[in-house]
Amino acid sequence: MILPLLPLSHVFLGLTAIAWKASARATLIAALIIDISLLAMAFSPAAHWLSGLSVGGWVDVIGIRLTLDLLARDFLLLTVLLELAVVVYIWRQHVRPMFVILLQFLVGSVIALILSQDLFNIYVILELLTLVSFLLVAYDRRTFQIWASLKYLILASLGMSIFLLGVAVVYANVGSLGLAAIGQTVIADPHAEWIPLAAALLVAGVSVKAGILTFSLWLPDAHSTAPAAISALLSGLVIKMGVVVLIRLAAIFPLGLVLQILGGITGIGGAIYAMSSRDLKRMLAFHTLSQMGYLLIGMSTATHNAANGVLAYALAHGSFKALLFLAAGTAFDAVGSTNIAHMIHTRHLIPLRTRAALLLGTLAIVGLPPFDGYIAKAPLLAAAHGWANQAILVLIGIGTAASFLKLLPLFKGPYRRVGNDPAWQSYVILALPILLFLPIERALFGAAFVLPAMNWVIAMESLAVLGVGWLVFRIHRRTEARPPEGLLRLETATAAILLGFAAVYALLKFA
Amino acid sequence: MGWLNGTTIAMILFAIGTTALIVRRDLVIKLLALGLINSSGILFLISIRFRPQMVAPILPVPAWVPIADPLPQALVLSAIVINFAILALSLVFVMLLVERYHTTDCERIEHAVDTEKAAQESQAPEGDSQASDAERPHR
Amino acid sequence: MISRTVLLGLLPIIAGIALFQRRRLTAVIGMGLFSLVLTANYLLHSAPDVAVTEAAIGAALVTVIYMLAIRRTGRLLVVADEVPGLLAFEGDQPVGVEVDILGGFARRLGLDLSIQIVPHQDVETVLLRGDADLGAGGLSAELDARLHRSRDHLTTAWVRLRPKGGTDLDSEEIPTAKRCEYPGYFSDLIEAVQRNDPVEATLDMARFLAVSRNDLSSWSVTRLLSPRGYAFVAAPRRKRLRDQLTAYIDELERSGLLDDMIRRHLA
Amino acid sequence: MRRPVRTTLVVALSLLVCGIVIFDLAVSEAPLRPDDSVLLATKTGASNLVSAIYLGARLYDTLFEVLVFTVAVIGVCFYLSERPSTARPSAIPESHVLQASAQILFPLILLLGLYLTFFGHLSPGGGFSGGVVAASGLLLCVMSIGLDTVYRRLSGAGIERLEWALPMLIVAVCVLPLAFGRSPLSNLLPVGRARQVFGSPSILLLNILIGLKVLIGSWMVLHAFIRHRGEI
Repeated sequence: MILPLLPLSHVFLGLTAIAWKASARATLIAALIIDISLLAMAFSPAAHWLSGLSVGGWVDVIGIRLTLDLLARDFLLLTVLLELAVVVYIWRQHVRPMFVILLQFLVGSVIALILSQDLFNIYVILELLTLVSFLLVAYDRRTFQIWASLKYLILASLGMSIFLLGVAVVYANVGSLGLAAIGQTVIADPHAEWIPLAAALLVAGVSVKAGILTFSLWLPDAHSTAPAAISALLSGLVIKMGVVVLIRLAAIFPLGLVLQILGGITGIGGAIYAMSSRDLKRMLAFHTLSQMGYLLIGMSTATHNAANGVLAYALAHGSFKALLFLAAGTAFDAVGSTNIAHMIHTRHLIPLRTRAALLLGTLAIVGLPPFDGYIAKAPLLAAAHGWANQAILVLIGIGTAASFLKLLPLFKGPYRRVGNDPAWQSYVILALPILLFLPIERALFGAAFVLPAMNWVIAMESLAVLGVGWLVFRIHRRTEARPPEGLLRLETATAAILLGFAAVYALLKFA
Repeated sequence: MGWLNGTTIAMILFAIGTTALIVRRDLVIKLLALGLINSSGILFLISIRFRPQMVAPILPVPAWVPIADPLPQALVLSAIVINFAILALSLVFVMLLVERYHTTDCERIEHAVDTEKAAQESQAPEGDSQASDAERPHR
Repeated sequence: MISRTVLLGLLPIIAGIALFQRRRLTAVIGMGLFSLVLTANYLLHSAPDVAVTEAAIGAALVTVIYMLAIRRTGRLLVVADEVPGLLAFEGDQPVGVEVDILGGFARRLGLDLSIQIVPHQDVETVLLRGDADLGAGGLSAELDARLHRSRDHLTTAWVRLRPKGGTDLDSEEIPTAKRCEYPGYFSDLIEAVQRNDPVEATLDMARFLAVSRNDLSSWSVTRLLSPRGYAFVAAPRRKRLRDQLTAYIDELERSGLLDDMIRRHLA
Repeated sequence: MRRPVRTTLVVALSLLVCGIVIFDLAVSEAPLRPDDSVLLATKTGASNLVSAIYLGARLYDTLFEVLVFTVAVIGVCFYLSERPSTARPSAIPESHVLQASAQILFPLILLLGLYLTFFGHLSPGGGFSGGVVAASGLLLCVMSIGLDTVYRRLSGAGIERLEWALPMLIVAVCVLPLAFGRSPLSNLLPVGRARQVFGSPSILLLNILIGLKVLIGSWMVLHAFIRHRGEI
């Protein structure tokens, strides 16, 4: 019954802050108090009391339904974690109240989205999310931020109108917008004529927001140019919102093959671009794409463990990617550039804790066994059936390892104390899940879920992938081959969305 | 003329909009095209379950007269406002870009942004001066 | 039924025409008209609420905001390199003979004059790309055949500047110089000469005068034959613009204003 | 790639997408469910079913839509405010004909906006369109008496704070039923007689709040654009 209050409280806080010009810190403290109570509510034993009829008790066909399921809890945890880390990160910085207000709107709409069970509600919230992140990307008003941000808005808006077409097709055939009702209709007649078109429109529309190639060619620019705290939120959290919608859609429509193919393209394409990028933030942004590949492959495998693996990996990726972006931001402040060669050259100027954070994030993202990247990847590897899925996962792993090995010289000496590290507490917050992922997963998904991570075959496989990644890195270092950057231009990205839609449709219709 | 219904026209509008969005280089025209695409989605939603004999969903309506479905109409009201919000914000950003580059030509802006970024990467990172080469060619 | 069909059929026609207009203002007004027709369509689809909202927001507010944001007048976009006396910036203000001519010409056409500085060598490419309307800045050579050259407004000659001690060219080769040649922006050349870098350049008179304010003792200076005229160049498919400009220069000459301008800036 | 080739490809791609949707569009012939709508009308007391859904059953959507609008206003003001404006003495060129007609039209348009807002639950209209229409009335007012005069009367921290406080109030009105033991986003006030102005007080209240909010918001957006006029 009181589920709508969860997002509305953040929204209300944001509006209060802007109307009464509250100071940034007061707003942040209030936001944290709200977050803690949200978490307590969501994970309390009485949580089932929260979900109920549609919002406001209106007629079920027309009204909007919200639920607090496992997926919502998982992402709620991620949201609160990232918000906490970002709040700590910007605590000492001089931020304008506007930043904090937009942050509240962002968190509010994220929470609303993970609860929502209604297609049109999802559309509205995704648009709100687009607008808020659009404003946040260009927060520093540098021209390349403004351009990246505008490109993002144009492409996302095109995607959302494709999504709206999909909503229309669904509504015309189901007569309701609730996901449950749509699911029932699809189960009743899985070969109905409208399903491929509706599914293709919805998937293509939401893929633009979800960081999936070839739909999300705006992502590298937007995520690499935004201020560090924003990049962390966008890559760790906002991009996952598209994934949330995709998970919900995959539960309704038969999307297995499409997700597998998109996952392959996204994962491998992102890794190839990441391998040849020389800027740390840009590489991280491309890796956001490549890690989406894991999630998509997981989604395409319709087993219980794979589904949980997707949730676990989303949580893990959120934590280490945010850690990497925040540390990259501090490193930029210290040495004035995120060019990897330059960073390595001036590594003695980067504060020690920041370097430690970068190291931890690197170890987690390449999937070294005790860290959360590995623990979350293990169930996906175990659940992936068929050589194609296995091959894609292994290739993404190799690409990730090959590109992050570039950072290794950064961690060599000299280790001198330089400057102070203003935001090290935020690293600690994000390091907690990276180091303590096993108990968290156990608590969320049950004991059976963590078994693959204990399997020594999978552990060996991960190590082997790392080894091959090292080889690829050595070979690739000598070549000057770089994938074309022209793909990321506005016109090409627009055409890629349309082409992607046609391809998804063909797959759903004829395969 | 059965084929000339709202959904067909909406999709033709969509095609015109995407063509203009890709082909035209002027950012203002790109935004107009984006608005057209969004409008086409709205027209699609309104007309998809519309039958010619339906009347507006405002009571009282005699029981034997079919009512146009009110739900899509309610949804569309939100969509129109959202489109307005997108337009206003993107126009502001275009204004910021024009102030900097004195052009609305998309290719020129992309070129200028690229050179600016390259200049920033190559310059010694100590000097955090924002002045760059892109400022120069335009007065 | 028929009215609905007609109004629906009108939509793509208006949108197609509006979005492929050259002028932005026409496109904006066209899309405003499109919104009005769309409103009528919503009414005929029994959606009066949507019609009211679309009329208020889509047709009125959006159009008003576009109209407020975009410039009412069009722009006459000129690309040129700086030539002291003809076209150069003093602070933020462009001054020179060509600026005066172009400024008056733009006022006559009701356009804002907008000058963009590019290296002399790039003027031709920019014009051929269609990124500007006119080229200026001491153009005296024959350019690409697709460009339209206006009448001359001033005669000039070419001067060749070479570091002393370099290989001397035969005088036979001199007339093959097709145009002014120097590296990059003209301001870069001036700086190079001031630094005494050994640069080679082929210059027109106005540029040479600007350069010769510096010490030229370490250069050999050759005057090339065949006096030429300075002219403006219009982009491909802007032949009419060229004709208008030629007529305007004729008029200036007849009224004696052209001589005044030249005396003011080049005396 | 050469330009004509590229254009042809783009046109073909657009036509492909458009063709896919046109030729594969299937719509079920299942009848609509008017019973739900009628039930809704009695539950909210609004005879305009669109309003009943917009501010009743799907109020949650509308709330986020109001938020989208608020974010747009925040964004426009935030990004335009810190820049030097094109200082012109009179923002909009006025001719006498325009001035005279604006003076006559202004009250009419304001009246139309009020009507749309107050009768939104009975006839087409509602808070959003009412607010925007009233704001365009204000624009006419700017044309007739000049920006400065209008701005002097309609500016200051009070107006701006109202713009941010109104969505708070709207959220509060939506959540308030919780205080009476009902679920949030349900009807706050009891339903009255059908087809009366006060027949559905909750929707009327929401319409008025939204109308006021949109009026102020659109005015702020318009004002920002007038000050930075003609920059593109």
